[in-house]
Amino acid sequence: MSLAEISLGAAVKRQFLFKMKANIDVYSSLMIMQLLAFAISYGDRIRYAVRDEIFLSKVYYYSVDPVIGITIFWGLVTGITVLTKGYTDTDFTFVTNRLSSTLSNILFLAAVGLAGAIMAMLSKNVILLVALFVDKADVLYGSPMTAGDFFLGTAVVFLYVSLACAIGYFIGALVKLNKIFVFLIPALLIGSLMFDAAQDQWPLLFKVYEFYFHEFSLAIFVVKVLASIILCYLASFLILNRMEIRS
Amino acid sequence: MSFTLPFLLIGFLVAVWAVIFIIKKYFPAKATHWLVMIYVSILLLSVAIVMIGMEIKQPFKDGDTVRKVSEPGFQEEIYQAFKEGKDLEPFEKYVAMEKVFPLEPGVSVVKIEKTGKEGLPLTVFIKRNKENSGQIAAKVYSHAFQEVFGYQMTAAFPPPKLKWSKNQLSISAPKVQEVNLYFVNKEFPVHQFREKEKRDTGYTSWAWFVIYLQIPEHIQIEEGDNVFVEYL
Amino acid sequence: MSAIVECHNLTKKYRTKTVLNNFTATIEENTITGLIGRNGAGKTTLLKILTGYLKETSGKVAVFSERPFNSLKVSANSIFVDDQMSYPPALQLYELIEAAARFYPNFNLKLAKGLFDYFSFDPKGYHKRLSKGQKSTFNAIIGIAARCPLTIFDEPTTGMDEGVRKDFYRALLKDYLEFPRTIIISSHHLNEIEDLIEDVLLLKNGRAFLHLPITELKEYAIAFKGRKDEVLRRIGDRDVLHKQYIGADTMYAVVKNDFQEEDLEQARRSGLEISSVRSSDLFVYLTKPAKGGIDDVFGGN
Amino acid sequence: MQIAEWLETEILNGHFQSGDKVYSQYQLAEMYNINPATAAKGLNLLAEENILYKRRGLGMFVAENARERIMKKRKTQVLARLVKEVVLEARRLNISDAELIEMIKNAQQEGGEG
Repeated sequence: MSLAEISLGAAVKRQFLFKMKANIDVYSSLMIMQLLAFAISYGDRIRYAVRDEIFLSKVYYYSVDPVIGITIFWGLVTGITVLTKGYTDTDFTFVTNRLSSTLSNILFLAAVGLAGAIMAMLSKNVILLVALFVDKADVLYGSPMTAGDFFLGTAVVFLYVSLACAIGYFIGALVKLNKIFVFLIPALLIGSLMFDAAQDQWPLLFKVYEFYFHEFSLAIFVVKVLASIILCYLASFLILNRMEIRS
Repeated sequence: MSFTLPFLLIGFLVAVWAVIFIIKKYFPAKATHWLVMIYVSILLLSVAIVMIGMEIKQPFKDGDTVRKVSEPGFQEEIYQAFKEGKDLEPFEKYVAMEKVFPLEPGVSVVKIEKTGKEGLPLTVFIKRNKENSGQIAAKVYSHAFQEVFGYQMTAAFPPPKLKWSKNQLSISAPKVQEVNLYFVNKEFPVHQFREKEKRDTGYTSWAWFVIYLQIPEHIQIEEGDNVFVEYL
Repeated sequence: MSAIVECHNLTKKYRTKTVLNNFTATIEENTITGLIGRNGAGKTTLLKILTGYLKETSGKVAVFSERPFNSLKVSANSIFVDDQMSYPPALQLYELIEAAARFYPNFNLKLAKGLFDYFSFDPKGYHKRLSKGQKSTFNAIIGIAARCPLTIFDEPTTGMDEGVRKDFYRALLKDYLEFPRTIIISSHHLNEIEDLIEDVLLLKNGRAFLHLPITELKEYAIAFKGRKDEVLRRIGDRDVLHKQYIGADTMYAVVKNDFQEEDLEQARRSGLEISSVRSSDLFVYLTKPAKGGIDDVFGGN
Repeated sequence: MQIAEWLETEILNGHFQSGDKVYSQYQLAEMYNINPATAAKGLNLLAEENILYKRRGLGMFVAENARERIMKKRKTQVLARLVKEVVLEARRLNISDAELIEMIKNAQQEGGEG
């Protein structure tokens, strides 16, 4: 009987398509989180109510920044989730090895991350409709979203979400390596915050935050984020590649 | 992103997972397809509606223009001009109202009073005319200014109301104006790479009005409460 | 015939516990091998190593001449069916079959559909709502229809009722006749699979204790029954695989069958009953954990 | 070997005549729900005893005097063994030879009638 020869590319492609079909739940969690963020954003839309001798000004401020923030956070959670037992077991039911599994996971996370980024950017229009129909805004002040803005925004959100996915994936890999990381990672984060507070210095976590969020050059930003993503996935792969699949 | 955001997120997450857990129990997995489809179609529909039916204004793109108009000393300038008898021509654009009230024969005393206690204090400049024109000429200079998030938002500021009866000029200051302002800004990921658009979250507002009366010399003037009269 | 599976001194340790201990065996192409052994003998561990799910601690293991751990080739050409098989909860049963069909090039979708209908599965049903037996049946359908060059069933009939078991074994045999491949099927019920399999691989304490054709297993041992001293005289210093005392002086003993026909003839003449041993009983005798039997626990009484 | 016995019985019953092609190992496997290798062993057993013969590429055929061979085999092996057992049992029960022969004759008569 002749053996089936399967190329890595073909295996990755099949697995990717399988994952896209099988993990539809990822979208429902995205949707629910975005809706919640949207609700928060809507509830928070009245920023000021200023009253002086002449004006009683109510300032409505519409923003989907919370939706984008939540989408990034969802990326982190999804990255971790892909490596939880339920997901990896189904992963290895059919044809795969560690490399094809990791590559298809990366593709899958990229695909849903892109979907998440587009949805987050599109949700801006929904809040504009709320302004138009619910708040009866006659004139909206601010910067209209140009096509350029939309593509730039989607790309940047996508990069942020992908970074979050990669970090989540790395956390997932660490936890798979040893369950102790479930406690160790939060402990380290809180510990570093407390240490920095005790030392009276700007927290390391905020430096990390600034490293990405306060980078105003698009080119450098892209390089920083892509390098971080590659680093996370590579480290995860190296951890996972040596591990057994089902025990 | 504020410091409280991480805590909000954690709270969220717990809520979200609870909701997902409940939904998974009661809905077959395929409901997800429908929900996601509905969600996406709402998003796409909103794009269409916004593209067709919504206008977003950018009143002052250039931040400097806003700063110039909002010079707080400007109010003083018109005071100075009146006191020093300078040319009032540059201020003509702030004239909100011009009115003439005829004087009935035999009237020798005119009372100027402010009705109600609301609004700004009343500043009145009075110029005495030597010849008897038989009338009182009134001119109202008024201007208001509002700046929110770096945008000049000045709403129409109505002039005070002047009411003349027999020998009494009643002036009511304009009421407090209710203004709803709707803003939308670029998302932070876009904003991060569009340096030129500084985000301003400030709010400034001010308003003034001056009433300029020309009254013949032989008429005596009686000042009411809350009225500050300057004779030129 | 070429070897599909080759193990040489294969050892698997979990921390302090040695599950496979210098296991050596070769499985030929296009055979059905019954892997039998008591619970904990290391059957599942061995099978998981063969499909690349687990990593050997030492020794050599080759499937399709390749080390199975993390091998895409082995994964693409083998399938491991057990009751732990997990599927994405969002997919319906029929979608799962279709997904499997996309992964395995030899997958016989028509056969899968036929079996699916025969066992009256609801195509729109969900795997997690199936009963234990139904899950096993569903997994078995995938395992048969995948037609992988190396098909491995680990206790496939768990939870299946009698009728379904028979149907499953018959379906497996028929598809094997139509599409020969290498099949390893593990069980601790030898009688269930003895007709189906060609070879028996008996695993005991992590070693290949016996590896022979099932037909030889049936003649592997012989039982003597009769007066105790006579039985003991006949069996000589052979290892007694099983012994039992009946009444005051009657003994039943099972030993390895390396007797000459004349010896047996003499034994019969001296009043001993000689019988063959059912392979499933033999399996129990061969795999019992220590010397003696359950009776020895009650020995004091 | 069950398969061998079953085929022998088929030949004895006249189901297969000399020169007939018998079932292949795969047909037997399917009919009896057994592994084809096991079925092949049954066939080979009969071939070794010259009850069947192999024609390369065509399959197994019933040998010239298969019936006789089977009958002879059963007589010398099966029947002889059964008789030995009967004799042993009779000895245990202290039955005299004459009595035993009488019993066999009776059984034969009943069998013949029935």
